[in-house]
Amino acid sequence: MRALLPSTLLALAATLPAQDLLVRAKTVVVAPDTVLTDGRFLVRDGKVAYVGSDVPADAAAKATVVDCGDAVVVPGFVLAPTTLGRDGDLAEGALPFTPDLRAAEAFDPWQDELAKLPRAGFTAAVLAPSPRNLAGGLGALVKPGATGGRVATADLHLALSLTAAARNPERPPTSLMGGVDLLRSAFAQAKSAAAAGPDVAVLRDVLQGGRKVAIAADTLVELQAALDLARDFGFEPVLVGARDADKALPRLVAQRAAVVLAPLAPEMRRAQLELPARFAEAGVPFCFSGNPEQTRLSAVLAVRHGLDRQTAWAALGRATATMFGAAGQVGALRQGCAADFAVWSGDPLDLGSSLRAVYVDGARVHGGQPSAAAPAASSSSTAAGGR
Amino acid sequence: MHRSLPLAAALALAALLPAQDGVTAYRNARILPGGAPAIANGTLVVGGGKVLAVGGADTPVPDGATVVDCAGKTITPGLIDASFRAGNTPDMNENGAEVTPHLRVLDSLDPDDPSFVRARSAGVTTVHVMPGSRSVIGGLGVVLKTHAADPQAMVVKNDASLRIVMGSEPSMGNRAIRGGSVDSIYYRRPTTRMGVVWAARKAFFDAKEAMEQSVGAPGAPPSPGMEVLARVLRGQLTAVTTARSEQDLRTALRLATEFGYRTVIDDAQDAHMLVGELKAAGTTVMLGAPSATAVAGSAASDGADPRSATVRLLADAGVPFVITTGSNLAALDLVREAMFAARNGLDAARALDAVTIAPAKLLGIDQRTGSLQKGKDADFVIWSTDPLDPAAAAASVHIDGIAVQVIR
Amino acid sequence: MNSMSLPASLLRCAVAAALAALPAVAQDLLAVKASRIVPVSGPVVDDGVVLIQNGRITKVGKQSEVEIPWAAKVIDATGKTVMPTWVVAHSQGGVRNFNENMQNVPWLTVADAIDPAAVYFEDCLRNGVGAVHVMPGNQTLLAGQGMVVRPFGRTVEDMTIAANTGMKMSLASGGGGGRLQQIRRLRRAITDVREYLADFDRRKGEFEKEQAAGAIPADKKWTEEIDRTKKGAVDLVQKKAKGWLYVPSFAEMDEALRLAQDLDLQIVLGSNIDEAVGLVKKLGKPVVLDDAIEYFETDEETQKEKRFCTAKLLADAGVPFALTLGLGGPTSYPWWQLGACVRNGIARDKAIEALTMVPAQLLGLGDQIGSLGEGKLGNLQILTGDPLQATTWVETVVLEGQVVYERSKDPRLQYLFEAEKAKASKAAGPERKETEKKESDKKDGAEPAKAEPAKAEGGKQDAPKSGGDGREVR
Amino acid sequence: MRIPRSPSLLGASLCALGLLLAAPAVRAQEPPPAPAPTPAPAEQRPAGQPAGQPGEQPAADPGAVDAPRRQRRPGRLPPGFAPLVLEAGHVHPVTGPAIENGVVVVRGERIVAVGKKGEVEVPQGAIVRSFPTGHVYPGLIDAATDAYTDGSLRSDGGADGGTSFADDLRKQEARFHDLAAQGITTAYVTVRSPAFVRGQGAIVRPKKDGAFEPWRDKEATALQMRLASGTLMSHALERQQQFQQADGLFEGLDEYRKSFTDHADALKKYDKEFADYLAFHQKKKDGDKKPEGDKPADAGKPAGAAAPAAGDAPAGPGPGPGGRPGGRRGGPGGQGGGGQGGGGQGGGGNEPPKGNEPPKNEPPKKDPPKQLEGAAAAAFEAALATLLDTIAQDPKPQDPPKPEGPKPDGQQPAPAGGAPAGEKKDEGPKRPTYPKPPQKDPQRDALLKVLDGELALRVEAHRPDELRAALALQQRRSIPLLVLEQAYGAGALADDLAKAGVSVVVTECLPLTLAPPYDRFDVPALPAKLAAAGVPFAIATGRASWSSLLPLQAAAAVAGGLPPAEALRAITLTPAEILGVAKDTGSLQPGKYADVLVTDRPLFQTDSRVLLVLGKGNAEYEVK
Repeated sequence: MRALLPSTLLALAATLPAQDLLVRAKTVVVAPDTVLTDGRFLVRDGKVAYVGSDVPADAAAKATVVDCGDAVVVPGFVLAPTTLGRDGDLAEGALPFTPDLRAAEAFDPWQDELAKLPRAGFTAAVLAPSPRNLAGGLGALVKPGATGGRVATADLHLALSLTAAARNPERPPTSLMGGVDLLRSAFAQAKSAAAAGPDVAVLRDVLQGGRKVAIAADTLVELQAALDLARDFGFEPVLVGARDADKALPRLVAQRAAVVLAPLAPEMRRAQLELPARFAEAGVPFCFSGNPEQTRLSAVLAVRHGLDRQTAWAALGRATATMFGAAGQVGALRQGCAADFAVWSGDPLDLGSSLRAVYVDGARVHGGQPSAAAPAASSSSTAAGGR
Repeated sequence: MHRSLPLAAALALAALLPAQDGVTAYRNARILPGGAPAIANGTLVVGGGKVLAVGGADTPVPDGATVVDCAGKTITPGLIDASFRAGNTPDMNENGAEVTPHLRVLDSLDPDDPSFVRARSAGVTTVHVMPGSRSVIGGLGVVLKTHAADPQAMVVKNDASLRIVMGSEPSMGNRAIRGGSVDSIYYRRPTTRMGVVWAARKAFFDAKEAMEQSVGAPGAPPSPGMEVLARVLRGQLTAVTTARSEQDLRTALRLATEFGYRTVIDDAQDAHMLVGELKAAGTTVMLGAPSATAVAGSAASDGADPRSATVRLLADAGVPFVITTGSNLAALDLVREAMFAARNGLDAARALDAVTIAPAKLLGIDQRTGSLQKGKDADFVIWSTDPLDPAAAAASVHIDGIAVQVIR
Repeated sequence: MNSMSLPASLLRCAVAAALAALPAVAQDLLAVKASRIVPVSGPVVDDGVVLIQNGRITKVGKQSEVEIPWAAKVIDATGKTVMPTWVVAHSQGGVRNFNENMQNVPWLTVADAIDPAAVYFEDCLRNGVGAVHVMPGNQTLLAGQGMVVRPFGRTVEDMTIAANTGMKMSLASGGGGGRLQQIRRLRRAITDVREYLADFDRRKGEFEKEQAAGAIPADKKWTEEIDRTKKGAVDLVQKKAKGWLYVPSFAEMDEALRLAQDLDLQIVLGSNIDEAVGLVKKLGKPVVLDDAIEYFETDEETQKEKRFCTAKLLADAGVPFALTLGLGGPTSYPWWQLGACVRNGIARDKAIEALTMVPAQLLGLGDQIGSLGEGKLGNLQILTGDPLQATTWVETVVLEGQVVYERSKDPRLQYLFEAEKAKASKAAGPERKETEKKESDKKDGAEPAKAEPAKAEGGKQDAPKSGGDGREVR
Repeated sequence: MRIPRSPSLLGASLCALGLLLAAPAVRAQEPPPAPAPTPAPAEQRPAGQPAGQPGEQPAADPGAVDAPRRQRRPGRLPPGFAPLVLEAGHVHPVTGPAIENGVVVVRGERIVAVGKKGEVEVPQGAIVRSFPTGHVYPGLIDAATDAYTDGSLRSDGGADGGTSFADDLRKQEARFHDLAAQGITTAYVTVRSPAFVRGQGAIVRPKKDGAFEPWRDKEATALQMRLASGTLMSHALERQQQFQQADGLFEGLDEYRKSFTDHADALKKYDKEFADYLAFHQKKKDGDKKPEGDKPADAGKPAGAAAPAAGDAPAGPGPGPGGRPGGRRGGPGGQGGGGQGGGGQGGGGNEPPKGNEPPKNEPPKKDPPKQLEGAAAAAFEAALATLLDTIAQDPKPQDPPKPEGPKPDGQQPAPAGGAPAGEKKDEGPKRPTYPKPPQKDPQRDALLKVLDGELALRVEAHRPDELRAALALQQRRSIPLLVLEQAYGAGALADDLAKAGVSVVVTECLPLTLAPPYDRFDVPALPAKLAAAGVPFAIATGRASWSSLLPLQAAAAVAGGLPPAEALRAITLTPAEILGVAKDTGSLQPGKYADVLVTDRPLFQTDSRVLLVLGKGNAEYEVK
């Protein structure tokens, strides 16, 4: 077992007076819809202080310069709800309905799946209870770091599940109708003033719109049950998985639902591979999910089947953050956001681009000096593979 | 950046206007309106998803109506299957407990299930689906059309019935753990046929007690299950009891008389042995698909000789009955079951009524569908020849006036 | 489970022996008059008559034109239809377990497995089937010989119409392993036989040469025989016997075509062959269809359901085909199979031919059975109405001039027609007492007699007694 | 399994009686073209013709239109087939640098000229297709795919060297089997079944709408073997056993080949001796003719007629009594229905059966039972009597003997025949015995072809120790052509591979961590290491469902450090060399087949779309 550093040491490191960073690159993607060429931004105390032209000249002079040459700087990707490989810890076995459990309490700052995030360009992840429970509990936003991970925001959203995984033959409910009935009666109870208790408080918070709800649902009948629940109790659901979402598109649009798409694979039906493009047209907010590599490959496959690059970038970070109420912190390099960014040799949506460096809260967690002589591959982008 | 579409426009997109509101007239077809004599050279006028007029060749056709010539064809009302098994998903059975009267099978129903498509192609426009037969009291059934633009609009009547299952099926696979606590999750109670009847009787007894109690002092809020059972006891909801063998049939009738609730017998395979009792009790009998399995009277199917004649015996004795596809997944062809009934002696008109107007009356939806009458839904099927002819194919099937896709 | 308490075959032997003792009528002469005769090989004859002498049809014609000999026994089927009995081209009916677990057993024959008392044959008569080609199962590589039997007779010899109709082979992977393994096993088996044959001929040739040269005395004859266990396979390879190859799906059709180049093959097609109709057409021979001729298929991409009818596919491609009947369920009713064909767009008479003349020709019995033609066997069935209607019942079945089945005497269908009989007896009046006497042993409830389950206590009544005088032993 | 969901209701018990129809779920759209001819190679390749050595430049001068190997019959071009000219912003011939707005001239099946727009003369009357911003590449080549196969082949653990995948290739329904639409013009079909020696792969040319045609004279091109055990680490003993199993395959191959040549010689010797033997007796017979009568000394009664035992085949009667009295049913294997069992010498004197005797095998015209003149009862009694005594007489129905090897001993049958009488007296040449032909084993034939270099040996080996075992096998058995598949751990021993002249087929080259136990291998970085060491390698999909990702896999290799030109070569020319078809395809060179792929953007970009695919000059795919 790794020697567990006391968390106090962690806090200590953060308070040292950090040097300002000035990051310069040929292309800076501040947000999917604003791209600066030969852009730059200033990082102070782990946050983005100034972007582009409004970087003050004196601060720029004092700051240490991170020159990425002709690389592409993109905001760090945000991984959609995941158990980060710790399914056992995040699925309460005996009780099906535990809305008040907190995933943050099962977070291990040193687990290696967290350390692997930066290798694929991810700088944050939504840690969520496993979909093996009808009501798993509350998710959290976690971030990797040079000296172990940390919980950025606890109690982010409530995770419910109507998928087949939630129907465990060993305990009620074993059928979908049983599960729907249990959820409805729990929400109905929360609505009536009489009930009390921590789980009722969580549900009441959702009913009042104070917390986002993510419902895992795959088949058409599960999607409909989730949408009915959201409609009857008045909240905008985030549907996780949604394999058959292409059959329920009109209702998704009507109820302004957001979708966390299951990982795409080349052998899927054409209708499922072209779904992201249809979501983009219909204005349904969506993001990709899976492990970091599957998420990036899903974006690549979606672009290969007609999705525009801008929406694909958003689906890798910006949309995820917005869906789970962390838009202000991660997913973009706007003023006030965390200084989480990655330096790629080319557009990350082309598999030919390699990852040079990843910064979390202004500190480099992966890769060598971005400005060092780039390996031969990226410079001689001859016509064959280059842009 | 979630581009919010104006809600109204989105809804319009979702509603997908169902019927082209034009009027259509189907002329010189042989019409079997259901529950009424056949019309040799009839006309059916349909508009706005409703039947506007049914009659002989002289019925007035509104001008501007598109006229369809159905010479040589037969038009019947859309067939109704009172005991339809939509898909075989495990979600139809809640194994968590053996008495779950409040669960709705609608929540587990996949509108895209291939059995709906297959039923449509066989001319079935409305079906009654019930929860599975693994629990003693499975839950609430639903009546729905086999197609609608939006899956939500398929439902014709929610909470249409309460499913009770007699016999040994609910007790199969259950085991009592020695010393285990009674309500542990690994212990499911009925392990014998007696246990099944006891569970049903106990549920009704508790419901009856709760009803009497709640009339007096304001006791604990009744559990949703009790409310459903109370509605059955008050006669507001019909129970459908699946009872196949003779002893199950007698138990079902006895339970109904004991607690005084109205019941319908589903899949009554041995009904020919209790024609008298059924007539006396006045219960309606839903017959499954005995015909498809047995070659008439061959000993190969365990001497099931009399079963093929059950339909005619019930008809002659005046017991109300309905023909369904029942628990037989492969027999999704309702009109074939009527054909076998006709083969075994039932006259053609009553065979056709047993799959159209009779189930409609049984399910209480005969004001909307079940026969071709003015004002009713335009659910009808155009057959290539007489539907009881084995060579008949459903040329086109119409639900609420829309011609639905039929598998070619 | 068979509800008969006494072993059926023992009982039947005793009764038949008694019958055989009756004096035989000198001339075996039968005339069947009916309002509608459908000979299948010719146009429909209204108010016609069929003359059968010594088991052979001598005349089919209008009652007005044909003079019925005085000595003939006459069956008056006015108001009814007369047709040839159905011919089932390939079936495993009447054989209990028809798949040998060894894969390469060419020396077996179904003759040793057919149970004359099987209920399957009883149902055949009830459905108007006159000839069944019984073959081993579809899961064995080289499964043995098949034979054509009539569904009536005490012993297999009595029932035989044509023994040894050929070797049953199958490409369905019964022996485990994938499709390629089964293909290689079949090729291996056939090459082994060819090598054996080549070696046998070589040795025989050398024996003759030695004899010519005087090394072997002239009077010594070559006595070695083809090995009995390989005889069936050798006949197959030498094209002396026909091979019946079961092709489970379109994927095995290529191999079937390759085999058909050097063997005299008759293909028995499984279902889902919609992709291989072109290959079947290239075969250029009639094909026997499985009993399930309609099947559904989901298009992976569009998730849409598609329905196929194998008979229609072959009819469109112009490939003559023979229908077969299943062992249970609706496909075991001829009127359902014919209705299914007509429903999918096949002409009525083409469908009827697919259950009569085409299978007869396939079995090489085109001149014996399959239609009511002069010189053919006197096999006919009398139906209460149109053969393609569900409400039509088989009234009587005549095989080789002998009435072998009458519905009125069928013990299993009594309850179905009791009401009719009661009505008829009501109308007939005088016999009422006699039927009432029979009624008395039933429970005397006020309402019409409940149909007691026709428990077959006291042993199954004899197989439907033949109307005419006893059949003499062949 | 197909569920016969037709209205036919299956009684569950009857269905279990073996009426289940096994049918693969995946079906083809329309009947595939004429199946490949029986595996016997249609035309023998002239012995001298060297198999396509990997890495060797096409020997024939590219300019010569008629490649030496195949004589082009005059007038082969369909009449009125005008030459085609492709103009594009970028042309990538692979064998040279990219040409800005280049031109490719195609006549019939072959490329005639490639060059810059102005410099190449365009034949008049040519059809010109121009793609100003397009990129023209040679047709892609997938060195390992399981396209056109279905589940039955992939799960077949019982396959062996003799199985040829070409026998079971069929047009599949799934859209990703349409390789032509992804720009793939040549593909090698192999299957990763659990068998140890999986069979012989097939080279195919994908055609329009998922159809394909085999590569004419190269149906089988490699023998597939599996050395991968799929476990993280394995015990040394286990690795030893695996190597011995692979090595054992090549054991005894020479004796096997020799046994055939020996048999051929023995056969010639036997024929000569037999001829002398006959000549000797013929001479003796002519000599004896004058003084004696023709009856030979031996007084033995002619064996044939009487001795039933001798005449009966050694194999003994089939089950059930041989000759059945009067029985209509032929005994097992008995010829002809209704009549006599066995070859005429049935038991006891049985009079010809009553009723007509149908000619053998030709279905009988059975006459109905003629009315016996005598009383029916008498006939019945007679039949019953004979039936009873036959049963009594017949001892016990024996089981059919286990079918012994096909070749009964070459000797004369049962000794009763006895050696020819004349021989004892005269010391003439003894009768030679026929040499027993050896048993043909398709797997060993394939292994011999591997040793002769006709077939490459393709080994699936993942871990470094498995790869070293493959190298050791090559050294020990001097296998000329060795190709390693899915060689995730090849980076560590790239130099040894280069020295041994082995080629590698890299699959799963995507930024996706492999499933354990291979998650520690970084596949996208492998091509760069192989290129650095000079090992010829091809990037392939490995499975049909990834056929649309072939260019992206090459792009992932670029991200792993491989120069883009090398990455393009890894999906065009190198696989052609590995498959031995580099003379005809793999690059845009005059003389090669016109296999061309045109895309709207650079190939390695994610959203590059296939605009046009030419296979041997005709359009196999065109964007709608």
